[in-house]
Amino acid sequence: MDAPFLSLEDLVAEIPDGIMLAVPPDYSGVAMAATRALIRRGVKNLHLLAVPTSGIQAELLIGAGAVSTLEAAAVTMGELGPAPRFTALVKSGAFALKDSTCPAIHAALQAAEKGLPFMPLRGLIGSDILAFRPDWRVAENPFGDNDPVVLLPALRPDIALFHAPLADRAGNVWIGRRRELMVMAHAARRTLVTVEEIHDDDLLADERMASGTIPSLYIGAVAEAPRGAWPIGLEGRYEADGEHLALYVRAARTEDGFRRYLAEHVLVERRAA
Amino acid sequence: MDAPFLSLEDLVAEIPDGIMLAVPPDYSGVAMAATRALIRRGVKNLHLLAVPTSGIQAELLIGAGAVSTLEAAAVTMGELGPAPRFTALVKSGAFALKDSTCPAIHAALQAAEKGLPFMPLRGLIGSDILAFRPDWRVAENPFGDNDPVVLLPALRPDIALFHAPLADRAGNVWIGRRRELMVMAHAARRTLVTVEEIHDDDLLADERMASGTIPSLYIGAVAEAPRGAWPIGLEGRYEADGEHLALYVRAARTEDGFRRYLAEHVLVERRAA
Amino acid sequence: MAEFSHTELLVGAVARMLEGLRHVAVGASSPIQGAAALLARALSGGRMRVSVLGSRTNNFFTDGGRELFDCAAQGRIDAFFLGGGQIDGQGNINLVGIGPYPKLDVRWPGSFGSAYLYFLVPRVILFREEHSVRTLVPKVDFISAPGTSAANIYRPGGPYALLTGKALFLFDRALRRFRLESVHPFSSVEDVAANTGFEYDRAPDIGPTPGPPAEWLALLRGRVRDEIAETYPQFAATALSAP
Amino acid sequence: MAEFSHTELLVGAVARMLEGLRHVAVGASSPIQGAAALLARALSGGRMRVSVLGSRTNNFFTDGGRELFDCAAQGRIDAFFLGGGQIDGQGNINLVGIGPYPKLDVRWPGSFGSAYLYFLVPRVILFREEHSVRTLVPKVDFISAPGTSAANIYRPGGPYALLTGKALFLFDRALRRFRLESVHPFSSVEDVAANTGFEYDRAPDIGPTPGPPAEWLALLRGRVRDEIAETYPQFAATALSAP
Repeated sequence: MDAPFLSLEDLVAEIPDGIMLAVPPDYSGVAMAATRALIRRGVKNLHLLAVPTSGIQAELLIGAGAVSTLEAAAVTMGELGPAPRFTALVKSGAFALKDSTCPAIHAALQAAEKGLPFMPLRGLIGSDILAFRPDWRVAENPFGDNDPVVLLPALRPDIALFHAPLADRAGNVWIGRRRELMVMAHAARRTLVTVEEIHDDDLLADERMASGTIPSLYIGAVAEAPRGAWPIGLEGRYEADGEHLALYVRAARTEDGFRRYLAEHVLVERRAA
Repeated sequence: MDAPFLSLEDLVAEIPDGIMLAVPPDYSGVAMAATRALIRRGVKNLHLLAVPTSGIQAELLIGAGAVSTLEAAAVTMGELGPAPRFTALVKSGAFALKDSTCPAIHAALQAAEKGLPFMPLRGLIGSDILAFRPDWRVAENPFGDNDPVVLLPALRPDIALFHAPLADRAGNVWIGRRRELMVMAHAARRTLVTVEEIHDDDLLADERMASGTIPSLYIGAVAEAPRGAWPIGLEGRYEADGEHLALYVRAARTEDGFRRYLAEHVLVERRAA
Repeated sequence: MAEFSHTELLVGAVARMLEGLRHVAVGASSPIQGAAALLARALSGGRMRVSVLGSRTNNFFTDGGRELFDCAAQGRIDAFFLGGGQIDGQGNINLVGIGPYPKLDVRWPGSFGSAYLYFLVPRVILFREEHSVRTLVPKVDFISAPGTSAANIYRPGGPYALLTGKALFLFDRALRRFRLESVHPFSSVEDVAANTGFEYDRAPDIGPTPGPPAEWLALLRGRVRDEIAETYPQFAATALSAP
Repeated sequence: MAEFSHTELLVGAVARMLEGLRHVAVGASSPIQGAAALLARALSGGRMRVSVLGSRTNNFFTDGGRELFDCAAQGRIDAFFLGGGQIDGQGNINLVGIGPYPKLDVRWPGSFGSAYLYFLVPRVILFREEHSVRTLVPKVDFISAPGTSAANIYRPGGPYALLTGKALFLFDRALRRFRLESVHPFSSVEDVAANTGFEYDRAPDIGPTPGPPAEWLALLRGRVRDEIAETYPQFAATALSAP
C-alpha cells in the first residue's frame, strides 16, 4: 500500500487543529511551503514540537496564533539573531512553552519509536530545565549505587511534517543523512512530507539510495513542492535566502510588521522566489 | 585521524583473550576470514555476543574452545538445521550461555551507544528468558499505573568485529542498509572491520554513500579480505556457499569430525574458494 | 473442487487468516508463511504490505535489525508467525529445548524475537507442521514466550491461531485455551485428539479445513511462486507447482 | 612579535587549550571556535579530528541529530564549546533569559544541548566575547546547565575554561571557582575586575594572554581560513586576513 500523492492544500488539510505536530530543525528539511498553506487554512491550537530546534517555521506559526504549546530546545533565527515573534509572545504567555534540551527531544521520540513508555537520559540534573518540567522524573538507576538518572516520557507526535529532496512513485522518501527525519517518521502516528521532486525509480531498489530512504510504510501522504523549504535552504539543493530571512526579521520586530509580512508572503499564495 | 589498515593477521592480533566480542548475524556481514585467523592465533575465553544471532562463526569459535560465555537470541545453521557444536557443547556446560531475545540485544547495545546505564524493553515478562537472567530487572513504569517493564543493563562490547563491502582510504566503512553494524560500532569500545575492497573516493563526500557509511571515528582498524564472509554470503556481492556449509554441518556432528574440519579449513590458512 | 497439495492447503489456510490486514511480516526460514502472506497480498488488491525477512525485494526495512521490533512496537505490524519445538495448551511456546534448563536434554537454536513479538503483534499465528504429543504438550519445558499475561502486563499482541499439519486451532484469549476449528484432509477429529498432548475446546461445527479456491491456486502457482522464489527458490520449484 | 588581530588572539587562545586532544566538536554559529579547532587540527599532524556542525566537509556524522549526543556519551568527544547570556562564578550557564522564569524580562533562544553536553564532554570551553557585569554575574537567573554537580551525579564532563574578550579563566572543579589566568592586550587585571560580576581566584602569575606565534598565524591566514570559509565565508574573508 503506497503513500498517496496530494496537492499541497490537500496535504495540509490532513493536519487537524489541536494536534501535536513535529517539525525538524533548519538544517534538516523544513516544509515551509506546507507551513504557509497550513497558516492559510487557519490551523489552531497546535502543540508544536521542534526536533529539537526551529526558526522561521515556529516564528510564523506562533505569530499567526496557531500554537498553544511549544516544546523546543531553542527557537532562533541563527546568525540573524533572536526570533522576534517567539521572543515577544513567549513573554506575553500567548502560548505555553516547554523548554527542553536537544538530546531529551531526540530520546523521547526514540521512546515512541520503540513503543517504550519512557527513555532514560544522562545530564540535566541540577538544571532549571529539569526543575520546570513536572512531566519528567528522576529515578534511581537500579544497576547503580546512589546514581540518579532522568526518565523522559515518550513523545508521540500525531503528525510529523517535513521536506525532503526526493520521493519515488511508491511514496518512499529519500532523506540521505538526515536520520532525525526517520526517527520522526517512526515515532509519529502519521507523517506528511513535501518533496522537491518525484524520483521515477524505486528508491529501495538501489542499495545506495535505500540506506537513506524512509519506506512508504511510515509515510501518510506526499506533496510535490519545488523549493518547498524556501526561504530556508535544503542541503545539496539550494542555500537559505538570507535576504528574505533578514527582511522577515526586520518586519517581525513589531506585531504590525509581522501582520504585513503574513499578508504579503503567507496569506496570499505565491510561488517561491 | 584515520583508521589504520592492517593485514588480517595483524587485525586479529588486536583482539585480546577474555574480551567481550560482538559479531553480527549471517545476513549482515560476518568476518569469517578474520574468525579463522583469530582461531589460528589461539584466542581464548571470549564473551561472544551475537547481535542478535549467529551461525557458523559461533560454531567455529565454540568448537575451537575459544568461548567461555555466549550471549545470543539463537545459534542456528538456518535451513541446514541445528548448529552441531553449539548444540553438543551447550549441554556439556563447556561455556556459559546467556539466552536472550533479539530486541533485548539490540536495546542493550543502544543503551551503550547512548552512554545509558540501561534501557527499558516491553515484552519478556512471564518468559523463562527473563527468569534465567538475574542481570535483568523488572521495574514499575513511573509514568504508568501498575505497569511493570523490563530494564536491561547496557552491553558495551570491548570489540565489534564484522565484514563490509567497502572502506575508503580514510577508514570510513560502507554498510548500506545494515544499520545494526553501525549500532555495534557506536556501542563497542573498538571496532575492527574486514572489507571486500578499498574504495578510492571519500565515502562521506557522496551523499548517497554517506547515508550508509560508518565514519572512521568509530573504526579502530581495517583489513582487506576479499570474499571475507565466505562461506557465508555478503548481500549484493555473493551468495552463501551452501555446499561448504553442508559439508561443515556433516563434519561437525562429531567432535572428531569438527577437529578434522578445523585442521583442514581453519588452522591451515587457505584462500577462500 | 480444485486439486491441491498439502502445502497449498496450509498456505491457503494461513492466507485466509490474513485477509484485511495492512501489514504482515514473515520471519526467516518460513516459506509457507511467506507464500501465504504474498498470496494474501495478491488478493488484497494492493492494500496489504508484506515484509519477508531475508528477501531483498519484499523487505523494505532500512533501519537495521531493530526496525522489525520497533515497527511492531509502533503498532505497524498486524500479523507475524512463530513456531516452537513445544507448544502448550495455554499458548506458551518453547524454542530453547527439552529438559531442565540450562542443562537441557535437547537444545534448539534459541528464542529469537519471540519473547517480544508475541507480546506486541496483535495477530500471531503459530505454525508447527509436526502435530504430535511431542510438539503439542501439556506444559512446555521452557517458556520462550508466554501465551497469555496478567491483565496489568502491556500486551497488545498474542496468539491468534495454531496451524499444524493436521488441523487449525483458534486461540481464545479470555479462556486461555485453543479451540479446534477444522481438520485437514487425511486427518480426523480422532487423529487430532490422539496426537495432541494438551487439552483444547472444540468448535460446535468442526469441518474440514477448506482448500484454496481455484483462483488462489492460480495465483499461488504463478505470481506468488515467482515472488517467493527470490527468497526460497527450492520451495517455489518443488512445493508450488501444479500436481 | 607577530602582529595579530583580536580575533586571531582569541582563536589562538582556544587552539592552545585543544592541544593533544583526539576529537573536538564545534556547535553552530561558532566561527572563532571552529577556526581554533581547525588550527589545532592543522598543528596536530593529523592526530586530531574536528567536527564542525553546519559544515559539509568537516562533519562526518551519519546517524542524524542524536549522533553528536550519543558520540559525547560514548566518550568520543574530548572538547566542546558552550556560551551563555549569563555565566556565573560557579560555572552555571543561562541560555534562556533574564528575570523570573517563565515570565522572563528578556528571552533568549533556549538551552540547545547544553544541559547534556556540559555533563558529558570532559573539556567544555565557555566562550563569551562580551565581558561585562551583565554577562558575568554572581548567580544566573536560569540554570540551563549547572557548572558542577554533587559527587553522586554521573558527570565525566564540565567546564574547563572561560574565554572572554578581555581574559582567560580556568575552572577549578574542586574549588568550584574560576581562576584568572591571563589578560588580553588592551585590558588589564583592574579592567577585568571592574567588569566581572562574580568572584574569582587569581593565578599567582597572571600575565598577558599570549598571541598566536607566526607559524600559527600563517596557518590561520592560509589553510585554516580556506577550511573555515566553507561554513563561515564572511568570517573567513574579514577576520582571518593579514592586517
